Amino acid sequence: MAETPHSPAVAIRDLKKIYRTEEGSKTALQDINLTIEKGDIYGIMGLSGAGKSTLVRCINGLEQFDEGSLLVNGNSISDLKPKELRGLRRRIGMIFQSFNLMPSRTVAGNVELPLLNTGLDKEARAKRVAELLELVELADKAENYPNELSGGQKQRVAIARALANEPDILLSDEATSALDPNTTKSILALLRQLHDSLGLTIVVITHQMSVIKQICNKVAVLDHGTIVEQGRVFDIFANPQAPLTQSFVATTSNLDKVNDLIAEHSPLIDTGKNGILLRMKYVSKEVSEPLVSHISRQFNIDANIVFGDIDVVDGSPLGGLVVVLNGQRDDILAAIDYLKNRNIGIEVLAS
Amino acid sequence: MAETPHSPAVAIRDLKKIYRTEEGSKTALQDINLTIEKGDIYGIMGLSGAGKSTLVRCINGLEQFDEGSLLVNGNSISDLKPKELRGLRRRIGMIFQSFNLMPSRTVAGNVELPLLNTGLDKEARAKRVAELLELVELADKAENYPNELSGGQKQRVAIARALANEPDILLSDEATSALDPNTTKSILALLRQLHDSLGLTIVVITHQMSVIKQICNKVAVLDHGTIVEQGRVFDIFANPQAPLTQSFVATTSNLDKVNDLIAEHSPLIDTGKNGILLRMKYVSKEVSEPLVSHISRQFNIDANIVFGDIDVVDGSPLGGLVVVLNGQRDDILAAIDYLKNRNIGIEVLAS
Amino acid sequence: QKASAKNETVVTVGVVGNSDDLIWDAVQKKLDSENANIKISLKTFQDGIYTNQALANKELDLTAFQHYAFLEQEEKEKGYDFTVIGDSYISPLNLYSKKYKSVDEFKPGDKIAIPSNASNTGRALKVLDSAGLIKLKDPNAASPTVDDIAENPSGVQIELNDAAAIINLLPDYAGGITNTNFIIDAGMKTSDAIYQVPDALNNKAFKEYINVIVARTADKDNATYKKIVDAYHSKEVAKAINDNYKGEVEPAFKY
Amino acid sequence: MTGLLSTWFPNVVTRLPEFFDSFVQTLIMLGVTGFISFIAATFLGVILTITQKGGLTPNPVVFNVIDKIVNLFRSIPFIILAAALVPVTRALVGTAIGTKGAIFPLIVGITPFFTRQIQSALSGVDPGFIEAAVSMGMSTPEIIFRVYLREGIPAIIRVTTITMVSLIGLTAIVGIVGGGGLGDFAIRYGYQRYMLDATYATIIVLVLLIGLIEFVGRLLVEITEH
Amino acid sequence: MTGLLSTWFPNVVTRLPEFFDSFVQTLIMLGVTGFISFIAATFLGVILTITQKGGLTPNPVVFNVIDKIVNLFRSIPFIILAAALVPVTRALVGTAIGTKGAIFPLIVGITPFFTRQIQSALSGVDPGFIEAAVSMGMSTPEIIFRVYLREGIPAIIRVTTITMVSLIGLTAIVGIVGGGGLGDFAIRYGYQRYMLDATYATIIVLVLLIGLIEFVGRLLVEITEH
Ligand SMILES: Nc1ncnc2c1ncn2[C@@H]1O[C@H](COP(=O)(O)OP(=O)(O)OP(=O)(O)O)[C@@H](O)[C@H]1O
Ligand SMILES: Nc1ncnc2c1ncn2[C@@H]1O[C@H](COP(=O)(O)OP(=O)(O)OP(=O)(O)O)[C@@H](O)[C@H]1O
Ligand SMILES: [Mg+2]
Ligand SMILES: [Mg+2]
Repeated sequence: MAETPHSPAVAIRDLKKIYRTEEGSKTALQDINLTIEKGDIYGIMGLSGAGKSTLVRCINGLEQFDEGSLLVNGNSISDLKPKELRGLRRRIGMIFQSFNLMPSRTVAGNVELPLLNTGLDKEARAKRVAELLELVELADKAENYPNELSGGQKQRVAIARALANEPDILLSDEATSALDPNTTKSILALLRQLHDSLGLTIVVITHQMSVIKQICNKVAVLDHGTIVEQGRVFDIFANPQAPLTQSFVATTSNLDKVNDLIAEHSPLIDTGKNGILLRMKYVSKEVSEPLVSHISRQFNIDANIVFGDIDVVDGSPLGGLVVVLNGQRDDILAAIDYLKNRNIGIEVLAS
Repeated sequence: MAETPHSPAVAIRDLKKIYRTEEGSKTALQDINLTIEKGDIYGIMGLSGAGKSTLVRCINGLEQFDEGSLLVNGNSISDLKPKELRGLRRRIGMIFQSFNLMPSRTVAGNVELPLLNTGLDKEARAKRVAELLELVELADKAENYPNELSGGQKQRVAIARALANEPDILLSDEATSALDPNTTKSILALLRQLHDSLGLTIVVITHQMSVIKQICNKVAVLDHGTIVEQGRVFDIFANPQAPLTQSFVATTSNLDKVNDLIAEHSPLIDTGKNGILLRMKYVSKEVSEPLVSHISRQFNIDANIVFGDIDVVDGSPLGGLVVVLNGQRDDILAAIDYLKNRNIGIEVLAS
Repeated sequence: QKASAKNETVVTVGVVGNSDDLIWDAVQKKLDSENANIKISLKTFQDGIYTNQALANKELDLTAFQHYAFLEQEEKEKGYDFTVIGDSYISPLNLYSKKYKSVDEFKPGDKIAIPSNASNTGRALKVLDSAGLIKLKDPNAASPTVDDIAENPSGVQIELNDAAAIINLLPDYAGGITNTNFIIDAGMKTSDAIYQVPDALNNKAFKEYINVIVARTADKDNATYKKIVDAYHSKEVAKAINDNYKGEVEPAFKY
Repeated sequence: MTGLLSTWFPNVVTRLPEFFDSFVQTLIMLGVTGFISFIAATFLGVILTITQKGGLTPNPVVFNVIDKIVNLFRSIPFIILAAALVPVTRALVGTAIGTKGAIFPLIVGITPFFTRQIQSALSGVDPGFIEAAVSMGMSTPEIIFRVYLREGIPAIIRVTTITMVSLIGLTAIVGIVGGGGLGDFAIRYGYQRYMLDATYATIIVLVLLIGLIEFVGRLLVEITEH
Repeated sequence: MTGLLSTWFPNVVTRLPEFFDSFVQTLIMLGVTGFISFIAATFLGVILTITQKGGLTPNPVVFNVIDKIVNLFRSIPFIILAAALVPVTRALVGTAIGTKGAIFPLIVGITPFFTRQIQSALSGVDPGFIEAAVSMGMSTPEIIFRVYLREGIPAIIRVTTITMVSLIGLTAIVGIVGGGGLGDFAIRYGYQRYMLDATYATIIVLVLLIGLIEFVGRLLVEITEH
């Protein structure tokens, strides 16, 4: 296996995958073009059945594809001999949604499993297992069996196991969707830390937008087997293009809830005589100014924040506010112009 | 079965539940006191293994308890004769996380199942099934089998089935945790609509804080088999008391992410010479004023919003902002005093 | 015994195995030639015990598979009330071997297989006694068992086996005793035997091994059955027995 | 064709009507025994399933009695069982011989095995389905018929196929009571009279029959499985 | 005690050494046959599992050949099979009689059934475990030993228990071709010579033996299941 030092972790070109069953064939993936650079944390999202699992399963050769090419670390997965493929798989860790821990083995036994037949002797393996369990903070559970662990603990064992062979790439298929918010948070923190300290490339399938926001730097959106959108997380959240992505992003922000208040004629958004109800959004990465303060002072208006959702993604503020602007009508219009000039997306909802 | 018209939907007093297994006994619930009024949408949250499922399973008598009392519509569950218990169960719909749709029956057949043996004739049943499928927008899938449906569609069938007998109470055990954000949103909207139009009482187990926020009016937090906190959703989100609740609430807001920025010495939160980094939070239901505008004008300071998370829960704004205040040091301090007087929670993070 | 459509009297005869099929064909032919209006219906069993049970239970009219010894033992054990209404033939039970040419060659420890059903076990023991390989307490007693062996001068080991299996297993034993019908079916001859009881038909110890046609005592004088026995005791049937068993089996009746 | 047949299966060809009768007897034994023991085994299997620990209506006494009886009968070699049952058979059906007399011992012989198979088929019904049914307010008989038996259909068909194959083995043994059937045919001619072609012909027909049973079973499973 | 025994089981008490020998023969047949056919069935079961459609290394040819052979042997009534195997048995172990000669036909008779049982036990191993193993870069033999066989242990023990009970039934049949054992004892004395107590004594011992096998089986399952 040749590895060009500067080849991307995963390079997919015109990939097509068809499932052939007795009832007919089903195109699960089509025209997939995707490059995952070393060190990326790449999110993959999409509706159920979009082909997310199929895509990652192609990456480590669990599934064969019909057309196109798929290079991992510069090696074409479909051209490898079985032995080489096994060698490559050792360098790709995979975390399954259902953990797939072996119930007959202890926590330590599960983590040791990928280390058997790698040439390491018993002692070296034990040492590595201990390190890994330390890393996922489960050293005290080494001798427990999987069914004695909580969901989050099982998840950590699965992570430790996936890391056992010091892989270059970690694939995670809906690994946190069934966990409580605390556990999810600590596992994401762990993944982030592994990425930062070991330089891991991570591919994360998830339907939780918060997961993408928290740890990914890039994201691809799958719909019916094709990639409808891909790019940097900030760009996708700030300017989703595909309708599917837009609806996904909409669910992450509470700014759309104002529509419910409008429907209910809530007093919270009463615009009074001159007031205007406004949604303002960050759409470019450069803006970081005290905008509300500026317009309040400069145009002598009151900006009452009804909904706020401003987050820092990839080092830049992202999101927006829903505000009721009150003051002289001319001043308000001037303020809106001012904001538009500062590259803020403005939408007048009611006046 | 006597039903007092003003009895609460569910009244639990000093409930205790012990699982007795060969390895010993395990107290799953203890000192549970909980009243769910008719028309409530009651959220139940807690870590994995806290006893959430056990609690709702006690409500419809799927699980027996050891001590205390549990009244549903004024009837003591543990004193009912089998036949009465079956009658009561028909008035409690349950949605399981795993849907539990019968694979051998069509969508219509699944929804019809609870209607068999209720005295309705074939035609009346068909009519009711059609209505229900209309309600969950699945009329076109009536003759499909469950394994031909997407996750969200299965979920809707499960809801239709749970509603078939026009129950008074709907129990939902982690019904949306494995669904994509769009599907989750539409299912929550459906539940909300059923609540509003049919006056249903709904009990929702979930580990998704967003679900609680979006549809519940009350919530109870379970930890190791006891209720550590319960009350109105707004109060719990605004002023969580138990450490567990606090950590849950913290994950819902991005205001805490500022700590990461502080650790990274991000330029976004650079306070300059005089600036102060501040976290301000709504802690009471009354506040709805253009606070940022006021302080900007009144004290002549700039308030740059770094993180924003303002939501409307139960008709009142909830959440807060992380801002960098810049201006004269005296003015800033005066502004802080002003905010404190407006009943805003203030936390100075850096200066 | 039922009346059939053609106004024939149907007589159900229980037999074990299918070795006698041709003999009964001859009996039927004989009856037909006499216009007796009797139809013999054979009911085949794998095992004699059930056959006798079925006769006692009136599920059969006659049986024709056993010899006196087996009949007596069954009557003793089960209290059946049967009567012999005619002898059929005597089928020799001989000692065969693939290993030895004569009885003298048996060595202590050699295994000899004998049939496992009780009456043939007894008969085989008598054959061994007659051959001088063992000594029975009373060679003339009915149906002796292995417990009745008084002495074992040759030191052979006796093993009980399904009669039909013995021929197949002969290479594994030093010797084996089994019924002649199996010998014929296996394409062997009684002359292949290394020991044959001399003049068995008149030997006191072996008289009880003449095969018989049996009815329930209540029906012993039944005219139809008598006709069947008469037809059996005919020259034609004697010939059929000879043909069927290639002359290895002796008809036990005068014709 | 007949030429080839009589070269290869000389003894069968001359006994073709009997061979055919034996085949019909086998079918009758399989059909009648299969049908009756299916009902008995389903009944017992359901009782065992619902009365077991953690079942729908746990009842240790009923469970243990049936469980132990099933084990007892499974322990008795069939040939001995068949002999011991003769008086009972005669009392019940009037005769202990022939195809008619063979059926009762066959039922007693196969039902314990069948019961265990049905039990394992029912244990494959997702407990979640049962819980859903309970929470709908269904009564125990409703749950048995509308959930256990209905959702268990593919598995029940699968184990019934397996059981029918085992039953063919028993019909061969039951030949000793004059039950007839192909196994008996093979034993009487192939085993007792060393006519190897009778054995081969029997084996061929039985293999085809089993293949047919498995094919029908698989077909039914596919039809009933969604 | 002996008093009671000789009142209730007169014929057994007088043949106690023979009864005991028969018991030992049964144990030997069960032990040796069980061991060898366990290995054979596990081997065949593994091959069927991995070569089936959707298996680890799908191979329709290998799968179909083994699958059809297993069916063929399952179709042959055991008594006929045992008789037909005599020459092969003799060629292989030097004798076709006695306990030694009984073992080969028993192995051939039980292995197809055992194979199907092992196959169904292995099909219970979560495919997710196999996928996890594949994604770790394990080779096929590693997956067989470290995942299939290891995670299948409880189910394998369970089906082995079932198979041993069926095997006891076969040892009774093989008794008639000189295999000995308790079933043969019961047939020779209880059935052929109407000594009912011999039958009862045999049944009691077999029930106890089966109870013991099932007990040990359950114990092993509990030990190996977490
Ligand atoms: N083995 C298979 N045979 C046939 N079709 C399959 C197979 N596996 C998946 N599919 C189909 O391929 C499509 C993509 O499946 P995939 O599992 O990749 O979706 P997914 O995006 O991971 O969905 P989910 O979010 O529900 O896990 C689906 O329509 C699915 O029905
Ligand atoms: N049948 C049972 N026997 C013994 N213990 C049980 C049983 N069911 C649940 N438990 C235990 O009772 C406790 C509460 O379980 P429960 O299923 O109610 O938790 P939960 O809050 O619903 O968790 P999750 O979020 O994982 O569904 C757990 O510790 C669990 O191990
Ligand atoms: Mg998937
Ligand atoms: Mg739960």
